[in-house]
Amino acid sequence: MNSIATLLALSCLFLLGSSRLMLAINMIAFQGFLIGILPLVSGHGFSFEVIILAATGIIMKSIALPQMLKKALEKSGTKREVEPYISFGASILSGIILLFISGWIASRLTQDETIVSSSLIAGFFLLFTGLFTIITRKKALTQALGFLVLENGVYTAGLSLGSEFSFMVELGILLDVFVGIFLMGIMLFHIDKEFDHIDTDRFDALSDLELLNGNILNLDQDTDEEEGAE
Amino acid sequence: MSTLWLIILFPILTGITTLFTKSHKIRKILLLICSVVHMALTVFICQGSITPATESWFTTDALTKIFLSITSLLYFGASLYALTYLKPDEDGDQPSALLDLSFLRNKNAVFMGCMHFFLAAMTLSIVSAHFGLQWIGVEATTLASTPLIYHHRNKKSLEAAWKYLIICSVGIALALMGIFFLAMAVPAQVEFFTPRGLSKFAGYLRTDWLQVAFIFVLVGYGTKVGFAPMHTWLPDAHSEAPSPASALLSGALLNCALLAILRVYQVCAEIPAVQTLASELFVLFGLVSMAISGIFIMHQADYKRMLAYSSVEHMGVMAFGFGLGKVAVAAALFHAICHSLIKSSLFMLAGNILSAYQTKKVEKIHGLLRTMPVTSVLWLAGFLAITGTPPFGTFMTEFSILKTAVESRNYLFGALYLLFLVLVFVGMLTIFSTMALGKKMTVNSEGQPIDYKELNLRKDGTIYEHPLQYITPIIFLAAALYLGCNIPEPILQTINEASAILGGKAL
Amino acid sequence: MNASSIIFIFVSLLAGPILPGLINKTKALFGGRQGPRVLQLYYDIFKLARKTPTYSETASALTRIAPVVIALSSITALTLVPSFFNDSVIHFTGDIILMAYLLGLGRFFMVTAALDRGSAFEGMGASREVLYSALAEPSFFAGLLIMIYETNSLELSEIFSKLSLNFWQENPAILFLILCSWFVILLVENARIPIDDPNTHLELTMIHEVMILDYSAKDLALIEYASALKLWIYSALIVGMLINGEIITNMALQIAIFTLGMAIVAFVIGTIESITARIKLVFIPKFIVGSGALAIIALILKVAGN
Amino acid sequence: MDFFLSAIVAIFVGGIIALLTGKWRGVSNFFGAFSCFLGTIFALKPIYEVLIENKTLEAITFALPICSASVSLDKISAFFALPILILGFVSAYFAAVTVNPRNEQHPGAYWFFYNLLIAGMLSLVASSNAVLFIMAWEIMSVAAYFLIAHRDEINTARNAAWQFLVASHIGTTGIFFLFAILISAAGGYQFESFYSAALPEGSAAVIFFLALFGFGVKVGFFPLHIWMPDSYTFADSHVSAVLSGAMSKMGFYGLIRVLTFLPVHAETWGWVLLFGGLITGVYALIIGLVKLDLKKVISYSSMENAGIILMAIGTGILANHWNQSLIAFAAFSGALLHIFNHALSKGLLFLCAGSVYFATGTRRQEQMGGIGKAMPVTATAFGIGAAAISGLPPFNNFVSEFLIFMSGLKAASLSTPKSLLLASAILLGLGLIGGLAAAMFARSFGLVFLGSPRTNKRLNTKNIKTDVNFALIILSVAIVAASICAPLLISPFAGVVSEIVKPLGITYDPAHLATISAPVKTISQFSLAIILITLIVVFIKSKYLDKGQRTDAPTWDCGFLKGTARIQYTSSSFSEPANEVFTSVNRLHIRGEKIKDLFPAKSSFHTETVDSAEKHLFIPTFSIINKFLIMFRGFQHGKLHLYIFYIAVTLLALLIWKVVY
Repeated sequence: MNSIATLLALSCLFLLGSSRLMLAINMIAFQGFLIGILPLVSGHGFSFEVIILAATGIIMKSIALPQMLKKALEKSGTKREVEPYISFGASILSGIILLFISGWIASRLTQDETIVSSSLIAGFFLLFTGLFTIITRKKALTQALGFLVLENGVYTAGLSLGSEFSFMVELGILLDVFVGIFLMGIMLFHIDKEFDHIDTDRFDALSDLELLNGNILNLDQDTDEEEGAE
Repeated sequence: MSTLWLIILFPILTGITTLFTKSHKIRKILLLICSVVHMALTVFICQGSITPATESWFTTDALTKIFLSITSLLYFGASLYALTYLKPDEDGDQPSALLDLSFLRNKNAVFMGCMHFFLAAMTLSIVSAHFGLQWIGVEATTLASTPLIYHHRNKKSLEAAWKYLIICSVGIALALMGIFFLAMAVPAQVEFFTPRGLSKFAGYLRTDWLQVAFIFVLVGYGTKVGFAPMHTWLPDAHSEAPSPASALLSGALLNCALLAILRVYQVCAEIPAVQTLASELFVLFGLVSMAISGIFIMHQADYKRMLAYSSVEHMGVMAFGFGLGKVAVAAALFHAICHSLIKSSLFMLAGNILSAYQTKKVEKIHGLLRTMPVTSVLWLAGFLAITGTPPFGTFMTEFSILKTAVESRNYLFGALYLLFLVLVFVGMLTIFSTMALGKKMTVNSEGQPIDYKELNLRKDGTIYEHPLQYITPIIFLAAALYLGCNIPEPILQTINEASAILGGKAL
Repeated sequence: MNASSIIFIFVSLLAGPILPGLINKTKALFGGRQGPRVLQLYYDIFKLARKTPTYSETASALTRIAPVVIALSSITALTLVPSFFNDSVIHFTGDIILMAYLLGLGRFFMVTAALDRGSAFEGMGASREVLYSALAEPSFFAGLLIMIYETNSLELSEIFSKLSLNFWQENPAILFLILCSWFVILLVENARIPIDDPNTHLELTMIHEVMILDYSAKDLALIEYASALKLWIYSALIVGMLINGEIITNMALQIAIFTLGMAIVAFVIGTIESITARIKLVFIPKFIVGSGALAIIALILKVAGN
Repeated sequence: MDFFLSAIVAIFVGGIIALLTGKWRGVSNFFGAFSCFLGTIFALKPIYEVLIENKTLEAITFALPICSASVSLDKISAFFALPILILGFVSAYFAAVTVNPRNEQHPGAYWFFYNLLIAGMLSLVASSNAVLFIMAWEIMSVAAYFLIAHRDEINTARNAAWQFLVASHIGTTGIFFLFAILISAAGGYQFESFYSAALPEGSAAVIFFLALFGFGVKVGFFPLHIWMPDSYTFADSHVSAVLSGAMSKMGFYGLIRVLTFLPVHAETWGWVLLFGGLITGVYALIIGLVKLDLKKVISYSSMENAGIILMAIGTGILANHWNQSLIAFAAFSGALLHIFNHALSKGLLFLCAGSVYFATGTRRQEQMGGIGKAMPVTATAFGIGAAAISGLPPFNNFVSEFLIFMSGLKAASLSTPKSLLLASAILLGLGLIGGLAAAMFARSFGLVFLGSPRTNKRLNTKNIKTDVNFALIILSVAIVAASICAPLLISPFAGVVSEIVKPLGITYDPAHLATISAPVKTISQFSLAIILITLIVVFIKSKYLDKGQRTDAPTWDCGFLKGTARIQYTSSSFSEPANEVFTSVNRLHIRGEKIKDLFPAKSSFHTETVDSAEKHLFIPTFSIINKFLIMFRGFQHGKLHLYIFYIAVTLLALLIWKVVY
């Protein structure tokens, strides 16, 4: 349990530190695997449903999605994340800070619990890492990855809180996430096709920086000049 | 398996069929059939003749009835409108490398198919009582509506769709976190993970977890509702999506997400400590949203974005109402109805203008009264309605929300509320009057003289408007007007029940 | 409505045109000249009244109506003036307001009639006249306020009868100030030096005279008569303000004193006209406002007094 | 009450019929105007019953979404309905014979909004329920907006309409708020419940000042008036007549109505109203005196009269506070009478301006002159209106101003310093206002109708619409009647006054009515006498005395022969001395080039004055607000990363703010 949490945290730090996208995808796949086996080791027993869930989770998160993302990566022909808003070294540092923050929050939340579950910390950390990645990285692909990490975080936290829903719902959630990432993948292709780059920092055609021409509050007017009409 | 599944599954089936039909005509027919059937089922539900077998998954309480009927009605209107809006196009887009499926070639097929899925998803999120199920529904709406936004398949729509997808997914992931926390807050003996199921054990719920849960859910689903500052996807998506889609997005989708928050609030309302927190947050987000929307509606250069921001504002108004509690809750629910009717018709009218003038820039359009008589008159009427001018329903709701604010001695909040309303009014007045009034327009967006032939101009110098283009707005606006003068008894009862569920007073 | 008031009306209507004569005599005296006869204005009026009027070609019906209204306004205003220290013919609460506005009516017609001929000059006079009288109005009321404040009565005649001499003796400063301001008003309203020169010959500097440039014969007669009456009314007010009728019961005596008072007023006006030159047009508003300021100072003194 | 409601319905329905029959202009005009006439007839009966026969009509109640509203007609409502009906009908006639809609658009919409405006105002005065009141108020404003925007192809007209609606909406927020306070205090929406409302501490003052703000916008309380001149100027004349004659009166109605809800009136309110009104009146005249646009002049004059009325109301409040019932009575009846009279004369003036416009196609006084000869009826009507509105006997406004003067005089006789302050404010203020108003209208009347035409091309006798004269004659006759029958008017208005002060627990001594109507009788006798004598003498004079060898000659031009019309005094030169005096308030903007060297080239000279409240108060403030708003626009910059960042920050902030601490 704790070991998995640690591994998750480490993978996140890796993710933050590495500029190579392929490595990042592999990390995600690894995370997917870890999270897949998390319910098995979390001591809820080995019911049939749990196994099914774990299997689907592993298949989706550590095989199908990474494969698709790799395809997209190859097609776009980009290898590495070029200058993110926060450099990789700084990212690792802030990753550690985030780790502390998540630890703090988790402890505060569970202060009246008997134990501070390490996987809750991991969950928070994944969540924050995901957000951090989306915020600081420029490639659309990385943002998809970030979202995946975030999802993993949520999932981990959910598991650690031991709040499992019925089989159907869990499956549905997994499916939704899958379709979501899948859509992102498809759109990555489209983005690549339309813009022949996947840098979302150049996505700023839609903004409200332009104003409506003419003085909105037009009080001043030379009314003596212009004739009104009857 | 209750009959309720039907109302969710039917659209999915029709949707799949749509995807694989080649002829545009049949797709149109399917769209109509789907919406009519959905309406019929909705009517049954509202009558109470369809009820969930167990309360573990689904519910058909007053809240569901309100929001379901809004959605169904809007969907019907939107599909009517879509019939004329979508011109049959031969060339689909190029096959994408990954999924080379034939239907993807055809924009319209994808669009209409996704409309069905969108409806299904919204319906799921409305009728589901189980929090997890509802989350699935809300997430599904995002997935189903992204292709709608991307319909035009150009750079801008792609950008809008991408932003929409990322932002909303992130938000909803947070909401899922919130729901996990909610699950953490409930004691073991709870049988149904539904609002009513939890309310039964109000005494045993754990305050601190509930608070965290509510914050996460509010921020998460709030992203989808369009509370500032998480609203940023909203103007992009609404302005880039084709008008029937934008009508549904702002008229129905936002309500679904709002309902998702309300469901959690329904639980929180049971516990005073959490209830105060929730109210504070509602008021906070409400006022911030109104302020932001006011700022951006003023000087807004793009009339579809202006409408989008106005949706943000009205969501803010509702949140403010829920936060104030008492009568304001009922008022806010009533406001949701009126807003959906008006806003969707405004989007449709904006669609008419857009398709006639081929520009979304306000300053490029004037003298509509002289070129598009029907549309422009409705456009002005819609302006009056959306800014809460009597005798439209919005006036009643906004006024009673103000009244509640003053009653509970929140003079400052009341003043701010009015201030922001004025801000919005001034901005909108400027835009609407610029467009509707003035001399007849002679040059188009590029500055060349308009070739009125391609706008199939009539002899009297007016642009031809297809009845289907304005029949829905007429009906919706008339409805909003009527609701302002008199609320029919059943609707009033439903609203009052719903507000009772949320711990509010009767209107 | 008692005997004395009836007599007063007749006397005023008859004796109105004497005052300008007296003023001119005084000025001639100062100038060491023979000067015109005291009754000169009567001769003029009779002479004019016999002639047929000549109208400007641009003139409209207003030109013909205006003189009648102007004369009428003065005459009706006259009925509200306290007859020698007794009640006026018609007196009621706030009659002074009606009097002021009746004169205002006359002015309105005078001005519009001046604009009626489309002349290059008459508008000039009109524009000055309206402004100066508008500025004079407040100071007139300010003076009035003090007396009302003192006497607690709202009828002109009553006010004057209640104003006991010893009130003036007690606070001479107030007396002086009010006297000054009202006298300035008299000068302004009746177009005397230093505000306006009744017998200047340069249209550009005229105020009153320029407005009646195009009047002739009967109309001119009416206007001259009306303005004479106006002068009479204002002088009568000042006299009535100063001298208290209560102490003099004998009517003959009253008439005598009143006549004397009027003569003195005329003499003072004449003196002022002879010893001062007319001030620059630009300064006239300041002059008038200054007189108003005097009245307001008096008001403040009065309030501070009690 | 049924009659009154049916009047409203008739007018509204007439508007709709006019809208539907808009294709056929004659039909539409007929229905529009006739329904107004019908409505007037219907509504007069209940008004007569309430005002004269002192009946109380039973209220009619119907349901609204959030409450059940009721309409009723008490004396105040009935009184304020009078100007609406009179002007509504007369202007409708005027419109019917003149409305010349844009060729692209049928007159239907025009009539619809006109009738909506009238119906809205009628339901406003009739509504005895807060929600209904606000609804009627908003409907009125919106209808007025569309009427002003009728000439939307003209930029200035559009701007004027924009200004109007923005101003009125900003004002309405005040009304929203004050009614919200009243409702929450009273726990009911009906006006009756407000009388017994237990107001929280200090909220009475809040309510009053909100009312002053909200309704002050409508009446043109300085400096909330800036929308007013433009709107009145660029609306069609009969619309301006209704706006200024009836709609601005609704502001007073609201103010008085709200005053009745407040149990005690603080002394400060009285002072605020008094001096606010004084400033309003004087300011309006100073600006109006130099305006070159005929309708602008008239618009500013309605601001001035608003000032007078506010002064009167303030006096009433102060006097009530001092328990000087007679003064209060005089002041209030003066205010009401002035509201009525001003409606008549202002309507007349605007209609005259309209008919002048048809003839000349301009509103600029500089280009008019000598119109009176071509349009004698209009000239006479304008003359009467001008004399009346500047408060000169023998016309009606003098009577009302006299009553206000009288309250001032009476206050002076109280001989306390405060009362003296009040008295001097009224006497000096009204004196100045009266004088300046006379100057302003003498100028307009003289320069527009008298003299000889300044430009030969402007006046086009073909365009003179003689059939509008009927409307002008009606109003002129009404003015003369109102001035001669003033005593008859006072007694019903006195009833209204007592209704106003009833909630204060004050009942006026019936003797007061006699006290104030005695001088009014004398004055009306004076008026009658003056009018009759003038007519007789003029008749005799022109018939017999002016006979004989007449040798008419050109105007005396100082020996300068062949003086053209161009040498006439112009409106700007007429107002020059006044401008000199008040130059600190209205600075003259002079454009044009100096004449140089011996043979100067063609040079132009143009002077204009802007409303300094607009120039120095509103434009700066609004541009500051603009800048402030624009500051925030960077928020929506289009960068996805930062959008997500907002979400993250919000989440963290809330977590840390609410939960962790």
